[in-house]
Amino acid sequence: MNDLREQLKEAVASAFSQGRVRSFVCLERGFYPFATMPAILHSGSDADRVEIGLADAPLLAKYLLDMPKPAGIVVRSCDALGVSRLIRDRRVKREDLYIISISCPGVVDTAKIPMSMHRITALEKAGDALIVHTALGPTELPWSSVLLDRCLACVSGAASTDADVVLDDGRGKPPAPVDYSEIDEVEHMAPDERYAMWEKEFAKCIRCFACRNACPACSCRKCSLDLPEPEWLSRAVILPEQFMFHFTRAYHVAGRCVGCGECERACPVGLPLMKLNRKFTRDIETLFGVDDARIPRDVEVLGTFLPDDPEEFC
Amino acid sequence: MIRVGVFVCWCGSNIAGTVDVGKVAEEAARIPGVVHVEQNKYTCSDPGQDSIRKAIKEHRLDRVVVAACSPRMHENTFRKCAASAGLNPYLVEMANIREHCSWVHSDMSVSTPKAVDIVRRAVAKVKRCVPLHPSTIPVEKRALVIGGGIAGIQAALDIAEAGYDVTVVEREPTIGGRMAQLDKTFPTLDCSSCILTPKMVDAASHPGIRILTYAEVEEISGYVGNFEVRVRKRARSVDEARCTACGICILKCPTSRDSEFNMGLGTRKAIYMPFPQAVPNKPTIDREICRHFTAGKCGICQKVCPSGAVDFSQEDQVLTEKFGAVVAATGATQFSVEVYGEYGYGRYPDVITGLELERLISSTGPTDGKIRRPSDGKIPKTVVFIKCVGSRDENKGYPYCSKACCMYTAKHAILLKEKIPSASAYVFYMDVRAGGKDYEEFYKRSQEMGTRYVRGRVSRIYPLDGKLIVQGEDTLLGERVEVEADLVVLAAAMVPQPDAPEMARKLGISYNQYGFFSEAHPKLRPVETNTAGVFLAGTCQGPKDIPETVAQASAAAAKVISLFAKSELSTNPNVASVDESLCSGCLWCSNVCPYKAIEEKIITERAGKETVTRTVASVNTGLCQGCGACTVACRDGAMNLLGFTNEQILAEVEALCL
Amino acid sequence: MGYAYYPGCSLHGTAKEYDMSSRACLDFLGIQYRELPDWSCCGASSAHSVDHTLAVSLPARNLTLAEQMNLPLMTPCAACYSRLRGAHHALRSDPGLAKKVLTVLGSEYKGRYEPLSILDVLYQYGPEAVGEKVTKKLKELRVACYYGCLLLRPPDYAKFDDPENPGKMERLVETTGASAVDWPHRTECCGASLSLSDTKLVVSLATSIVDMAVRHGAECIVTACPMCQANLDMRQRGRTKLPVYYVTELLGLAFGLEPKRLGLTTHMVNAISLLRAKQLA
Amino acid sequence: MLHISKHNLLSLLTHASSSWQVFCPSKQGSTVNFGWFEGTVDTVAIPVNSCKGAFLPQTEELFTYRGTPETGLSLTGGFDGQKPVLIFFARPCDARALTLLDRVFLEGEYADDRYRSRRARSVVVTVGCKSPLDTCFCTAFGIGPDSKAGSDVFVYEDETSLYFEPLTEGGAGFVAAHLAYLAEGGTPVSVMEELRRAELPLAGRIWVEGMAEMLDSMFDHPVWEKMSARCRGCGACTYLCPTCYCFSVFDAPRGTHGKRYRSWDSCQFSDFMLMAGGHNPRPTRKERVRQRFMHKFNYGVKRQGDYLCVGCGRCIRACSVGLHAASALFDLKEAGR
Amino acid sequence: MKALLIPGLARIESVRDETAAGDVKTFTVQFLDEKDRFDYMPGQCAMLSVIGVGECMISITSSPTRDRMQFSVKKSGRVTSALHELEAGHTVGVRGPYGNGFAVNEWRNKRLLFIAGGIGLAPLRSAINYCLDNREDYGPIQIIYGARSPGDLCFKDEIFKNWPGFPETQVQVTVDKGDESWNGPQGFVPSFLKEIAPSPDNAVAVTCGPPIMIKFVLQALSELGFGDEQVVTTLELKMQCGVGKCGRCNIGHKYVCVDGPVFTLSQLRALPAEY
Amino acid sequence: MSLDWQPKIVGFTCNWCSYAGADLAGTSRMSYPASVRIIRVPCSGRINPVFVIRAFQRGADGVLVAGCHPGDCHYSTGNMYARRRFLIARRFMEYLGMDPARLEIHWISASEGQKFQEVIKNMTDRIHAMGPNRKMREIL
Repeated sequence: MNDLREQLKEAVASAFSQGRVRSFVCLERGFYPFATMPAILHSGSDADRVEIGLADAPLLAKYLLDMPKPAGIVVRSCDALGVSRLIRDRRVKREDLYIISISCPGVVDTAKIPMSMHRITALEKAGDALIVHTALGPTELPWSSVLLDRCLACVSGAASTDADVVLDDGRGKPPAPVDYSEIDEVEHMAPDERYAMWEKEFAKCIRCFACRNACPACSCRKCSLDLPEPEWLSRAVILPEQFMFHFTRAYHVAGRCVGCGECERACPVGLPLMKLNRKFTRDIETLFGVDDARIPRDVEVLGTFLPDDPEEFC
Repeated sequence: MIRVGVFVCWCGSNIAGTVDVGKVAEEAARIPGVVHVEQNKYTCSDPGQDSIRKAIKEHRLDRVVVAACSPRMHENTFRKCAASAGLNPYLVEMANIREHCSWVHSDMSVSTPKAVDIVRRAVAKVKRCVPLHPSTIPVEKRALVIGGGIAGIQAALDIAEAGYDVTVVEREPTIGGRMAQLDKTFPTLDCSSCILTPKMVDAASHPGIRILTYAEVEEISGYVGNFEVRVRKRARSVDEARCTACGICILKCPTSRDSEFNMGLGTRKAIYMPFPQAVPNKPTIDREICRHFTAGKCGICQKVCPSGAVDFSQEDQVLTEKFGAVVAATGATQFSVEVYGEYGYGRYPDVITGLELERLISSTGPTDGKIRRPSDGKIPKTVVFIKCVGSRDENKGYPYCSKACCMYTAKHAILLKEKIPSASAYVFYMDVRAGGKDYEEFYKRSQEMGTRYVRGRVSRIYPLDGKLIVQGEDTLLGERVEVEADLVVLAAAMVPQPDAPEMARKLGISYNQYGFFSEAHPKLRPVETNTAGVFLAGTCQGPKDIPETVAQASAAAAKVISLFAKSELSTNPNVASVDESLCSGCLWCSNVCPYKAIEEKIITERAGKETVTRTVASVNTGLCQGCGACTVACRDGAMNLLGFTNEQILAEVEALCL
Repeated sequence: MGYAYYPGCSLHGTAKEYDMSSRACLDFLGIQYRELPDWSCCGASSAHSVDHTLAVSLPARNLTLAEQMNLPLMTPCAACYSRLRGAHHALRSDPGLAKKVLTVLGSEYKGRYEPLSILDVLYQYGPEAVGEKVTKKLKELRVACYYGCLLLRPPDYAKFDDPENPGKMERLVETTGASAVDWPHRTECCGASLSLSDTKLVVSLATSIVDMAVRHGAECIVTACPMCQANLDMRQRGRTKLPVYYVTELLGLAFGLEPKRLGLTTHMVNAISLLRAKQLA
Repeated sequence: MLHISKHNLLSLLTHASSSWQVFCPSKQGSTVNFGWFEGTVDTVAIPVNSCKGAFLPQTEELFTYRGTPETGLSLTGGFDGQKPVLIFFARPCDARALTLLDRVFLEGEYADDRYRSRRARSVVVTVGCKSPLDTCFCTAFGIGPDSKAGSDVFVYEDETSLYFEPLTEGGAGFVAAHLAYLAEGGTPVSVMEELRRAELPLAGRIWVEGMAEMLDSMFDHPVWEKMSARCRGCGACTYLCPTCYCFSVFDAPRGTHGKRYRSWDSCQFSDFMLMAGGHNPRPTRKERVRQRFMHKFNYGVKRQGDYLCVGCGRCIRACSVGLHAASALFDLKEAGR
Repeated sequence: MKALLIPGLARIESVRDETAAGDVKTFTVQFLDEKDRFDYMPGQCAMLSVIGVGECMISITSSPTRDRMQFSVKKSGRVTSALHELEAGHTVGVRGPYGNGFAVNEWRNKRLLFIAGGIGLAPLRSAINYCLDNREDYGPIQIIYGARSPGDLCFKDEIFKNWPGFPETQVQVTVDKGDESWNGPQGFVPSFLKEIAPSPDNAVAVTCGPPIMIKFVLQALSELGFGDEQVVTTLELKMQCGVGKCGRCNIGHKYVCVDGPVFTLSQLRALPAEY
Repeated sequence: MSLDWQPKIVGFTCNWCSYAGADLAGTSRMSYPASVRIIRVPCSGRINPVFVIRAFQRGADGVLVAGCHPGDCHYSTGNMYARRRFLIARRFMEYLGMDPARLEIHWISASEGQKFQEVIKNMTDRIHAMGPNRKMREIL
């Protein structure tokens, strides 16, 4: 791990020294010693701040939008998909980017560390375990039990190859099997039951737009949902508008969602947003024969068609 | 200030009979924005229209709703009426309370509130209408015909006769197309060359027609009246101006290959003319095999040419020109019958296709018109014809009927009998389709001449002792049939050119699941496409025979001529429009545009203290047909469709749900 | 990676030599395989014509077992191949049926792998690569490759090769140095399924197939189906009798394996004498 | 002290809900949220949201109108007080936050009638925080696990029971109304002791003394740039904050009738200050992040006399990129040195 | 208790076009219900509603010394555009009064200098009329007014006819660019002001107009020797509640809606330069 | 629910086929329930699934989306995109708990007046049996 971090620091520093970038987005140590947060660097001398991100690492792709170009970024495979998304949406140009991809064993979700473990002082990965150091001493947890949901559906923990620098220590998480069972579960419910479930979930939504703002597929200069005219979405946080919001948000990323789950991670009230996104992803895969709809493509799934698309209407 | 006038039409009793028109008028008056309501017996009549004009002036109306019949019926009428009163015609909206209401509901207690809802919708929409202005575009009065077969030749001749310049682009070294390969034509058994070659010469010598052979259309941009076309004229390596077509070069050329014109049944030289009557009557060097080009040796042709016309250094020419209309006449090709493994085409030389037989029958063909089987040159005694090879077969070919095969097989059988009276002909068929003037009689004639028609399919052909054993089934008798044949002729289906989809994309037109170009409407607009200014002629649109092809070519020409008869075209103002301040420039909209009407545009703007450039979508209003697919693809809400804006549709939804 | 090997009932009975030669070839080529543990009948015999759910459930059970091993299922038997493909196809295209079968089997079949014939496996290995392993060229042996029905039909799902003009078996056979004759009856039905109920008809079918092979100069017939092999071997009544080999037997010979290990001694029409005459065994 | 066995708590709340609108934490999917009582209550977790929504609902209707400006209008649906609000199981920070909101909505020339009428007869039942989270730093603002400011009843919780200590007349009224559920006797001394001793791990890192004064001179400090660089511009922090109160007013017309609403708004949204002509006085995240923290730690002190932060740590939990009050206080302190 | 955010309904008595372009209209309104009526002081504002569209803060342009309440509104956004659609007889919502207003009592006996640009005259007009109606309480009144073009000048009756008729009252009007009808001065207000060079002695300068004009007027005034305490301006920011609750219109810790909109320059200097 | 309750169906139809089909039903005097109110758009490709949600929000009991048969689009491919969009959008609405019978998508050509009539009849019957829609609907 340390090796990777050293390599990464060096790579970032040299990106600056070679004049390849004007800015660089990466992770740095957060307020809590074991968590990381995004940092935008403007000089090679800041490279020492770079962290790999063991826990609660936010995804960085979207920061590229506002950064001075050429801009550098450190990506793991999930973030690489986000960057790819932005490139295909023509929000950034590949030639303006300097991408360092790293392999990733998964990222710890500190919320999954049982509540009993207050006073965490440090986290440490040791083989297939996470060692949680607290005031009361260390505890070992199985690695897979504490990973972010997105890591459990990871495309591949290996460093992505469409990068200017590839740093792979071979410890990347193996690809996760595709599992849509939670979608099945919802589908098996009766319509009224489903509606009641979503009603309850959406009632929690405070419309803070954290999901949208975190999403690499939601990169419009101005979100249509913010427009006063036409008013697609009322500012009233009432149930019909919650359905409107969540339908539209998910529909706008349908076929474009990279499955990074950052929306869900960003949601402060714990809405199962990936259950919405992945429904679209799954349907797109099964209806349109798309193989892993999370991977950004040159032509969007909804931007094309096949003459013999399934005919459910008549 | 929005001042809407609502005109509720009685349509005699058509509306008033089942809708309480008075009540509708009363309710309409309560809709916010409505300042004037009146009823008319017949709003579309002169007095009705007068009352609209009067009301527009008297009540200072700036929006008009006519609650009457379908907009498909009278929208134009009322738009013109409003325009004559000085109101922008796009500030008129119709409420269809006849077709959608009075005629389908007899109970006044339900039809009246529905009519009110419909009016409310129309008012909600019209309040958000803005004046729209059609723009005019000039028309470049030159036509491009792609394809120099009989369709292209006919279209070019007709257009040129009307006085407009035409350019024909043909990718082969000569015009003439498929028809030039045919020996005789059904049902009259005219000699194909005899009727085609004069037309070829006419076209070549017409002052209004320019023929570019050995040339291909590379790119088409622009829109009706203003297409910009890039054509690559491949290097012939022969200076056409100098060449006298003496043919000595061909004679002396040491290299040869299978002749495409003769369907591989004969050979041609590296410097060649596809056939003696080729137009232009100048040879072409096939650089793929010419030893000068492949090995840097030879050069005999150059040495023997008396006029010094052979020019190895010639290069492709790329021409970019403007045209006002395009006729696609790119033709069709023959189904690859190899997929019918049971027929053994490709493995057994004596299994041939209909077009190959044409060349064997033709006096200009490799056998000088003697029917000899390819394997050993023997005169066949028994010939089996198999129809529907690749057509009407969903499993291996295409489900459609290839249309011309029944007749050409009948023709082949007749010609066989004429050439080899002792020969016997068997035709395996599914149905005989002989719809056409004198067609049935022609088919009868082939039967009367002794052709045996066997209704059934052939399951297998295999060689045995110098014969071809044709195993099949006679479904009328319910028996297995086995014929020992000398020659088997497969009536291969007509299929689109392999690059038809690519051509369709260049033209911005659609094509069906097989690759035939789609007409705008199968009944009413059979030669137009959905791209204005692009017309279709011949088999590129679907299988057809020569008379049909020629008729369609003339029809396409008529369309071109009527387009050129106008000096300017006015565009539909209901087109897509981009709010650049919202556009993120993903250009997803351009993906779904069937007309290639959305382009990338770089704009420069102030952002804070900096000047930045960014990409936005930009609609070419000449190309846009106003379908609105782009608006839904646009997540930003930057793309809108004038006349059907998001604001309008949302307002309509709301008005209907009140 | 590797394959789950499904011999099926025939290969444990009448077609033991096919099993022997298949395993011998696979071993020789170093292709990894494991016999599907606890496999059951594919239902080709009669079940498939009795009850549709059963007809799918029987092969589905084997398919599911293989899927649980995360391996594609491979079988030498053309009849098994046909049933497995049929079930695979039906389950993937008919969710209602899949649900029914699920209740029968208790575990879900996701259909991640297409079931394969041993010929597919050899083909995936590559004819060239197979050819490189040949140590003993079967020179001057003229072979009629006989596909029969089950490998090719119905083409919606069986389709091992072009149903009307197949050629994959020829390519494999020719890697041994033998020459494959072009003959018309490669895909004719031998009538095996009526072998007991209408023996007369079957005899005439089998005889005409073998005769046609003879007329086209073949010295032997090669097949990949235990039904065809048994039927042709037993029911040919022509003037010239041709030995009927399994593909794997010929390949095995070319790999230099012992004829005995390949089961060549158990044929009805003497399978060794031709080889002896050609000095191949 | 009056106490109730935890088993009986639901019956008490059910009874209370006949005369109060009960606002309490309950499990909603994967999280525990404050919300109107619907038969369940969670007494353990600190809810992700605050209880401000009971008095300042996220969206409330101001009036319904009928008619149009052209034809004449009538407005209806003015607010009339419903049942009083009972906040059940606020935390000391929540209770304290309410007193800060009170200063905004109740004091000065313009009191907010709706807020006032909801607040007027409300009872805030606060539970002592026995196990503060890693994100808690209320002590920085002089609050602690046993602070009683803003509470009407204080509750001590031991393993089996809840002990009710009424602090105000309203609180006493509430307790009196539920005597049937309460048993007399006992003082949870050990719990009280535990609360006094409860440690907040963040306490040592956060320092607010003099922060307001220090910020006076930091308006143009580059630290804002650095802090805001990672902000995603969502409103999670402000919406979950117990002391944030910004709102907007807007209409929802439906033909000839409609409603006017007010809804929470967030100073972190890019269109929060966007003017009709397109000018935005706070054009970038820097200005918006600065506004947020200046409001909390400087303007608030000047206008309301106190920091508009109670150290509840909700923004810490809400922010996906670690831009929260605690980190801000830390960074500002570093920068202001 | 009076509901805080609920407007009173008022009838539009009349609508007057102020400018040639029709982008500024003056609405005279009358409350439908007497209990909604409120008293106000010059410089105060009210929230004007087009019910169904929204609200916006508009300064009251009439003087409390005259009976009808008036608002002059420039069409700029959704609400003001909707307002411009309304005619006499239509209904609007009005709530107020909000803001501090001008310190007209402190101005007594001082020389008053009003400097306005375009629609910026609207709030000043209230104060001007108030002072003119109490003419004896105030010193000389000088009004310097400018607009982009002659057609953009508002309240033409008053600036050209009414106000110059008052004693010791001077109205000087300039336009950025004249036309054939214009024979008065041309040029921007700040330079016009410097030309006129009014004396700062015992004076209060009140200015309102487009931000860029205000910026240079303030400079000019300070060059002319006006102290920060002598200079008064009014500010405008996005507002939703008008009563210091919605948390929007603050500059530093001051809310424009309740602490303003009228600020002296010295007050402004104590606030951050940005928002 | 009163007996004479009539569902409110908002119909989005393309101008060239389905609107014309409805016109044909009219000219052929094919009566059907007065439940449907049509919004005319140029092409089914113009119909944003969000419009459908808006209709449900505002009180529609059912929504009909109708366009030319795939392959017959006046704009050649608009309905192909519509088909893709609504394939997933409709499934998604179902996933959110909306009863599938409330959103129907049909291909109705200009010559299919009778089909239009049948679609409206059937849809009205089905929705009538279900009663007014309450899901996603705002209460005023």
